[in-house]
Formats: sequence, C-alpha cells, structure tokens
Amino acid sequence: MKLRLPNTRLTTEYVQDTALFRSWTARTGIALCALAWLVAPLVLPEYWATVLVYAGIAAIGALGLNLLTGFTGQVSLGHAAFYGIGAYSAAVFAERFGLPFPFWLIAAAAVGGMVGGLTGPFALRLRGNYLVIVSLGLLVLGQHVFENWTSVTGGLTGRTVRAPVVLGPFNAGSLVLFGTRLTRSQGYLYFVWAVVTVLALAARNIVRTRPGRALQAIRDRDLAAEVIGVSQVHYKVGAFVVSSGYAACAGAIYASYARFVSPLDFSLFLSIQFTAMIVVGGIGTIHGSILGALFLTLLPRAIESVSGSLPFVSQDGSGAGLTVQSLNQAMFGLLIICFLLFEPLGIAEVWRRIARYFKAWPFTY
Amino acid sequence: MPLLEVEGITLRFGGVTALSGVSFTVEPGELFAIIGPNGAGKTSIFNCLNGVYRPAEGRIALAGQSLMGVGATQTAKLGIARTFQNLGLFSHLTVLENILLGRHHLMTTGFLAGAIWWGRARREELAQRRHCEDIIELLELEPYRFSPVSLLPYGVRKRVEVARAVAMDPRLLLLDEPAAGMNLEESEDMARYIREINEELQVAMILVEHDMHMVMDLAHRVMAMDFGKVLAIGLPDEVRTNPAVIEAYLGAGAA
Amino acid sequence: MSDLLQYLVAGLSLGSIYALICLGFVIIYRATGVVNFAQGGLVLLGAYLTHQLAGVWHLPFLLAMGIAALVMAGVGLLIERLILRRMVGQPVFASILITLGLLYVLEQICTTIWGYDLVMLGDSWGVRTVTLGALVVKVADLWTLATSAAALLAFFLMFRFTTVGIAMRAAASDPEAALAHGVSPRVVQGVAWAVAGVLAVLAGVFIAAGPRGIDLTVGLVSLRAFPAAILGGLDSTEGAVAGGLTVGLAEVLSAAYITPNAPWLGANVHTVMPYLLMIVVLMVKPYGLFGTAEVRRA
Amino acid sequence: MSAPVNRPTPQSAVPSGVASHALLAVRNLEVVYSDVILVLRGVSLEVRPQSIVALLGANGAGKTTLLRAITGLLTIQRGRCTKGRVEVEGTEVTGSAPPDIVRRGIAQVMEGRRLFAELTVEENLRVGGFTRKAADAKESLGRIFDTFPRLAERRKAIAGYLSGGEQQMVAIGRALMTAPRLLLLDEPSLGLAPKVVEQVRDIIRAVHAAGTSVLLVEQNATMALSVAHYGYVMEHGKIVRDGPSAELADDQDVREFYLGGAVGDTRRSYRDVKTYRRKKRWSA
Repeated sequence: MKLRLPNTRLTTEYVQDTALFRSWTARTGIALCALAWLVAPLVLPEYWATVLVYAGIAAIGALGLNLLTGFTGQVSLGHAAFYGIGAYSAAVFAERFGLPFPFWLIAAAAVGGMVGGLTGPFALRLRGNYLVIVSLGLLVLGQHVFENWTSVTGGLTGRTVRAPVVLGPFNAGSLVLFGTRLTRSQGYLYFVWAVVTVLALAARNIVRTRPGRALQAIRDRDLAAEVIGVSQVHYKVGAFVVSSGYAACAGAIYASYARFVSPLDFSLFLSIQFTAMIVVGGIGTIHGSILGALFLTLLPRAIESVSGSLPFVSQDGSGAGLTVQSLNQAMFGLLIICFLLFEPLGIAEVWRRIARYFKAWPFTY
Repeated sequence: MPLLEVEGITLRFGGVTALSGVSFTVEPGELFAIIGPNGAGKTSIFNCLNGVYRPAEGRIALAGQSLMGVGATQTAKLGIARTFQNLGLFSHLTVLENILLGRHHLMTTGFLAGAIWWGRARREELAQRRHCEDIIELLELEPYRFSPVSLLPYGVRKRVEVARAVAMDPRLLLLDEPAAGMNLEESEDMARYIREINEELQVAMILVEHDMHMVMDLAHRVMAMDFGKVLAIGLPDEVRTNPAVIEAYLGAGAA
Repeated sequence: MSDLLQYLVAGLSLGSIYALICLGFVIIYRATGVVNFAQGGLVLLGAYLTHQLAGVWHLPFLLAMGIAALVMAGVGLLIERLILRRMVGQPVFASILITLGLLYVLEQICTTIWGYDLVMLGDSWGVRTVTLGALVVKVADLWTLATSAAALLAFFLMFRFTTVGIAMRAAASDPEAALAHGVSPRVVQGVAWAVAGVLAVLAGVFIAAGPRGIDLTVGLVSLRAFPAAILGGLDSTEGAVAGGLTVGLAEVLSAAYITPNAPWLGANVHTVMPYLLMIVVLMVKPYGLFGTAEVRRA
Repeated sequence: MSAPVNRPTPQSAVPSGVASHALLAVRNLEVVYSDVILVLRGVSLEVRPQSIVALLGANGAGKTTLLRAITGLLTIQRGRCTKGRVEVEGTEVTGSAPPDIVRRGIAQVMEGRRLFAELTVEENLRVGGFTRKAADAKESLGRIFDTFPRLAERRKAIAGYLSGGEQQMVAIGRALMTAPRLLLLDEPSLGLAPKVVEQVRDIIRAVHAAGTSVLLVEQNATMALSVAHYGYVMEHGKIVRDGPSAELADDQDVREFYLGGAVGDTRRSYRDVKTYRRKKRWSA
C-alpha cells in the first residue's frame, strides 16, 4: 500500500478532531450529496434509476468487503456467498415467517453475520494465500447448498421473493410524493441510498474508534497487536461478522428489489466484482467503497449503451466475437489490473489529489 | 515480594533448546537488564513473559499470579507491555492511533457502540485522547500526532513504540533493544526517556540492549546469558568483570 | 473389485491433471510468493491453442502441442513482463487480486476468439483404450500419468541442483536480497511464468483430450486444483503431486460411491469434494500436508 | 537546513597512483523517493582502489539510500536519482540494474545480513555466484571455503539456524562469490555482540588484505574508524565531514556526536544526559 501524506490542520479542542466533516468543502460536498439524493429519483429516467439502485446495493456489499479486506487485511472470495445467504434469508423471513420490513432485513443481516462468524476460525488459523483459497472453497460449498437445498432456494431454477419495503406510510415499492406516484425504482432509490448512508457512517465510526483501530492493528502487525491486548480471535471473527452482515444486508435488499433470485446471482464473479469495487474505489477507505461501487456499476451500463456503435462488439450472445457481456467481464479484470498497477489507492486517491488541489476534502483521513 | 518471578523456565523448538532453566526476579520499580549474544535467548524470555511462547518447564509469576498458560492478549491486561526489536508499530496508522491502541485493553467500546459513536464511544475516545496527550508530551511526540508512522524517521518510530507501551499502564515494561540502530544523540534521548519512565512513573523494566555503556549506566541489576543459560546476575560492575561474561560476550577488548 | 480398480485408474489420471496444474501454482508461488489464480486462464488458453493448431489447422498433434507450449511459454513471459514484474514489493493481496483480474481477462479473450460452444481438441488419442488384464485404460490417461511423472522429476532435479532452481528458491525467500546478488527477478519470474505456461498446455490438453472437448468449464477444472495445491502445501513439489492425486481420487470415488447412495447431498457433490477435503485438512494442518509453516516471529 | 561547509575534496589516505580513476565515485548525487521525498541532497564520495572507506551517520541520514543508489536497488523502493552520477572506474553506471552492477565487480552485504534462511550455507553461496560462469563460481566457492573453514564445516547446514557471527560470515562470503573489487557492507555490526563485532572487524581486514576494497557503512563509529583508512560523515542526506580516519577520530564534533567522548577524554554517562546540548558546528 502506498502512503497518504498527513493532513495538517489546526484545532484547539480534542472534540474538533473528532468532527467527521471538518472543512467547508467537506460540508458543501455532503450537502450536495444530500440534495442529489432528494432530487435524483425524481428526475432520472427509469433505466438509470434502476442502475443506481443496483449501485447502492453494491455499495453496501463493497463497504462490508472493505472492512474485511481493506481494514483487517483478510482477502476473501466468499463475499458472494454471504450476499446469497442474505437474499435467501430475506425470502424466508419475509415470506415463510411473515416478518414485516425492518425485521426481515435485520434478521437476514444477522443470519449472514452469524454464518460469517462461523467462518472466522478459518481466518484465525490461516493466512494470506491459504485463506483466499479456503474462502473460495466456502463460496463453492455455499453455491452447492444454494443449488441443492431446493425447498428454500428453488434450486438452479431460482425462486421468486416477496419482501416488500413497507414501513407505515412509506412503501418503497409505490411511493407517493407530492401527490405523484413514483415508480418502484424511484422509491427504492430513496430507500437504498438511505441505507448506504447509515451503513457508511456506521463503518466510518467503527473504523475511527476502538474496534476499528484494533482491526487495522491486526492488518498491519498481528503479533504486535496481540501483545498489546488486541485479541485476534475477537476481532478477526468480529470483522467477518460485520463484513458478512453488510453483504447479507445487501443481498436481502437485492432480493427484495429484484423479486427473483437464483444461485447464478451469487457466483465467483460477484465476489470478483466486489473485490474490483474496493480496489478501484480505494482499499481501506469508506468513501472509496461507494465510489468503486458506483463506478463499476455505471461503467458496464455505459459500455452497453455505446456498444451499438462499437464496431468490434457483436450483439449476438453465442459463437465467437466480443460480446457486450465478455467485454464487461474482461473490463472488471482489466480495471483491477490497471488500478493495482497504476493507482493502488484507487479512485479515492485520485479524488483526494483533486481535492487537495482545492485545499480540503470531506472524510478527512 | 518481587514483582516478577521467573523460575527455571525451559523452552524448546523442535530439537533446539532456546532457554534452559532460566531463573531471575525483578523487584517493583527496578530496571533490570539482560545482555548476551544474539540467539542467547533474550527475546525468547520476552516471548515467554508475554505469552507468545509457552515454556515447557518452569514457573513465571507476576505479583504472585502465575503467567503460565496465559495468552498474549491476557498478559497485556495483567500489566506487561513490550516493545519489539525490529519495531512492532502499525505503520498505516497515525502516531496518535498507535498510542490509543496501547489503551485498547483499558477501553470498552465494541463494534456496536463504535458504529453508533454518539454516547459511550465518543466519551471514551475523548477521555483516552486526553490521557494519551500526557504520554505524547512525556516522549516529545507533539509534532507527529497525526503523521502515519511509516513516514517517520526510525528514531521517532522507536519513541512511538515506547509511548504505546507506556500507554498500556504497565506494571512491567519489556524493552527489546530500544537504542539499536540509533546514533549517539538518539540513544542519549532514549536513555533519558527510559529513566523518566522508570523513575517518574515507577514502572519496572527489563531492558535488552547491546549498547554496553547504556546497560551499565542505567541498569540496577544485569543478567548475562549465553546459549539459553544464565551466566551471571548481579550489579552492573560485577557482571562486567565476570570472567565467564567476558569470555562469552564482551570479548577481551571491552572494558 | 474391478470397478474399484477402474475408478482408481480414473482417479489417478484426473489426479495427475490436477498435479500438473498444481505444479504450475507451485513454481510461481516459489518464485514470487503469489498464488496464481490466472493459471486456470492459462490452462484454458493452452487447450484452445492446441485445438486451433491440431483441430482447425490439422497439424500433427504432438507438433501442435509443442508449438502451443512454446507460445504459452511466451504468454507467460509476457504476463510477467507486463504485469507481475511491476508488483515486486507490493503486498501479497495485491498480487492475488491482479492474478484474479488476469483470469477474467484471459477467459474473455478465449470466448472472444473461440466462442462459448464446445470445440474438440483434435488430439490423436481420441477414445482409444488399451486393455491391461481386467482393466480398460484410456491411452490419454496413460500419457497423462507418464507426463506428470516426468514433470515432477524434472522439477525436483531443477530446484535441488541447478543454479537457476536454487536462485528461484532464494528469490522466493528474499527477493530483494536475491536481486542484490544479481539474481534478477526478471530471470527467475520469467522462467517461472514460462514453465507455468508450458504446464498449462499439458494440463489443458489432458483435460480436454478425448470426447471431453473444450469450453469455459476447462478453466473451472483448474479452480478445483486449488484445494489440491493447498492440501499438498503451496510451496511443495511433492505436495502438489500428492495433493493432486488425493483430490483426483476423492473426486472420482465420491462420484462413484457417495452420489448414488446419498442423493440428498446433491447430484454433483463430487465437485465440492476437493474443497471439503481441503477444509478438513487445513483445520488440522494449517499449511497443508507438506507445506512449510511461515515462521511467526516477534 | 544545513549550509554547505567548505571542505577539502575527498581523497584517499592510501596513496594509490596506480589507477587514475577511483574505483567508485559518487558525484553530487540527489535521490528522491516517490517523487516527493528528497533523501540525498548532493552527495559526493570516492573509494580508491585498495582502501577501506567508512561512511558514518545516524539512521535516516541516507546511508542505506546511498548504497541502494550505487547498487541499483533504489527502484524497488520507488526511488530515483534525479541529479548527479555514480561511476565505477570512470564509467557512469547511474541507474543500472543490480545484476549489471554486480558484473562490474561491486558486491554488497545488505543490512541485517538477509540470508536465504531456508537454504543451506552452500546454496546461499551459490546464489551469490549467480552472475558468473559455472566454473568461475565453483572456484570462488572453493576459495571462500578456504578463507572461512567454519563455513566449509557447515556447508550443508540451513542458514537460518546459524549463529549471528556465522550468518555474517555467510553474508560476506556470499558477496565475495563474484570476486568483487569493491565490497559494500551495510551495518555489519548491527545486532551483534561486542565480541562478534571484533570478529567482523577481522573479517573486513582479511577481505581487504586479499585485495578487495571496502565501503563500510556503520553507526558503530568506533568500530568503523578503527578499521577504515578514510571516512565520511553523513547527516540529513549530505556529507558533512570527511577525512582520513585518524583525523575524523580526533574531530571534536565527531567525538562528541558519534564516539560518545566529551571534550575531555572520559565518556559521558547515559545517566547524566541533559536536555540541553551543544549545537553541531556543521548544522549551524
């Protein structure tokens, strides 16, 4: 990892050091984001609203993976499995047990977190390369279960999901605002990005307080961390619980929004996508996870929308030739490679450099 | 009653015996030094004391409480702090965060409270921050508070590590070659900090160091080791003139 | 009984393919300390290249394999030169992620050129078999066994006795110190990637030989070689072979005996068997059966 | 920070006259890390044939960076020479790759010995001879076993299990495998017992006696000046003093800041360290 140069600033009280958004540019930036959140659903075309809903869902998953990989230093390819567990749990809790909205979401996240916690012991015994491959194994086992536990998952053919986001008068599926009925995607856009905000703040707070410091200590120097009283058992398992909880939460919202899930949704490629998001966005940064998720969700759509005019891309899905689909998959691979080679700190760092040019920047290091 | 009692500890790795029958005691507030060639087992003693290694035989007790079978994390809570020969700092974190990590075992914020921030986590962060400022002042780290450790010069990093250890409120501080790789000026500063921590804060210390002048000037008592065995324990002057120690470690040229 | 023998031969043959893939992991791991997730992509590309030369352009099969091996050695060198060389001194996870990215790029290159449909390798063995007593053995299986035995021997001799082999071990131990003594990582890693490319062709050919054919799933077979490599220990040549054979046998035997008897475990439980086996073994031996433990030092 | 000081151009204490070029010459070298951090700020230094030269300085002064700039290892750490040049026997080698430097007869022993811990002693030495023809390497191996009979005894031992002194022997032997004309030693005494430091000093003398020049980078100024002919003192990326060892050892600043001697002849005790200290003349 390359280093960030320290920000220098002048404060007179410790409390000032703890402010999340310190400079006026930071506060302006946040205000603009809030404004965009309010306005975007109303003005975006349906297609792009849908895309941004998926981007928000991806952002939640990426936040979780960044807590695990970026902050705790544990590379995992199993993220897609926890995402899948969240999706199926949401279906089970909402349909079979009939839990209302916030509860099926919380329950799904909890199940994901618990299963994640069970995999924690692997991380305690294994390091680096070995852990990555075991996490791949766990993903494969998870997929096997998804494909074969047909009473819950519907097997390879998949299943429908009814897990509506309805809380009192708020119904994300058919929101009425100023007398206008919004589309499903517009409603979910409000909901999903509100969740992203809450979870990003939570992640940010974890990272800057005692538990987050402990995670980073383990990442940087695990033995030294243990010697000063940071329990590896506690925090590695904790990191897996929180990270898979985030993934399961994302999966649950995905199931609720898409209304149909199949094991093919939770393949290795999904794990790679999450990985690409945090690499491209910025490993070990909270806002990087969100930027990466946005970038990598929007990019394929952008490619699709221009692919008609690209001469070398064939539209037909079979046979040889470069299809939009392969172009997208290759793009994820290429982006991972290029960012690691040329900008290992990701978009977050690019942004920082631009922001430093303007003297200050939200989410100061 | 001595603060630390070590009785006949023996440590083996595979076929190699790293320590055999090592015994010594450290009194409260004492500055105890261990000298010996590389591989003599000095760092192994540290690893046994703070629970990284488990000795096969023997007994270790801190203030009467046995440390046998106590894990590394627990020894921190019991009051043993330590620095590492080749630095054990968290290089991507700032100096302040490193020192706050020293307070880890004295804090309680968990994942949930941390995520919520308002309330307990915030109160605790501010209170501990205040405490860390005293330590920053003691070790003169004020200019570096928000610098990531990896950007700091080596000498400062060594000081940060001592600061982190002091932040743990230890009863016994293990210093593994605190002046290694320092020039005279930095070594003298380090000697001053060591004395201040020992005398002002009344922290007992075990010092492993190759700089014989520093050891002989600072230590109350010295233990010399070779091949995992104790050669001599005594006042600095006794150890310095001990023929076995000269033969094994100091060499004829040393005074 | 003869059923069991038949399964054993099939298992060993599959195991030898895994062993070839694992040797590819091992040589790169030893030279660079990185697990090469892209090996599956190389295997796929190697198989397709052979298909192009033998099946499409009708070159003699062994010649086609030879040319494909040369080309893949070049591809390996190129990957090292363009990408991995720049990763010297970067943290391990960055290199892992890079090879993962590479896997996706290689796979998509293959589908772009050869499409998603199954194509035939064009090998000369086809479905020919020989009968040894009560056993009917595919010729391709015999070649697989012989080739991996030869590759293993070559590996052992190289790492133990040749200067390049010793230099590779040195570079794995401390790349910077090796460089300081003139052991250029270019040479060492270049050799490793070239050898990995050649091994990929062998593995790809033996996976696709006979009626099997080539499509994207050839690359997935390589993913199942990971548990094999882990079982043996990532840095051990002998381990790669032992792990490969164990996993091959486990897979074939569980397909034969577990799937029919325990349908509730799922129809394709044998494909997850390697992973199950790996997880169980790692819980007992965190560095695999033959791997050397990383020394944890304070 | 520190103003340049007027000082005589460096010259070896050993009369050479044989070669018109210095074996190694560093001229006005500037090194920058990650494009921002300036580590060396115009360093000049020479090593004449048949000499032992010491380079003293605190940690972080830039000594190791200078070695890296000479041996070409700089790029690994994202460092770059932005100004000045490195010459080996009159030929510019600035920015060459490490194997090229090794082939030009410069070998180095890195800080902390950096043995290949899992390899045997003999395998470690063979790696040292990687750049040479098989026959030459074999001959060197024999010579090193003659020089260090201890290593011959332990040729099959795993290097990681050797004692500190033996490891230093392997590290030096490994560097000598290329039959270098110049040996660069980075902190050979670091972490060694005083008695072993004496052994290392003897090894350095033996290497020099066998015809190899030595550039010795050390914090342990006492040891370095006792064996070297000529010395340089480096601080904050600059050479602040240089001269024949005997002169340096008598220099008041060097005595106070590197040798621990006060103005008188008794050593200052660590117990009496005061916060106030006299300013160094060179950073005035």
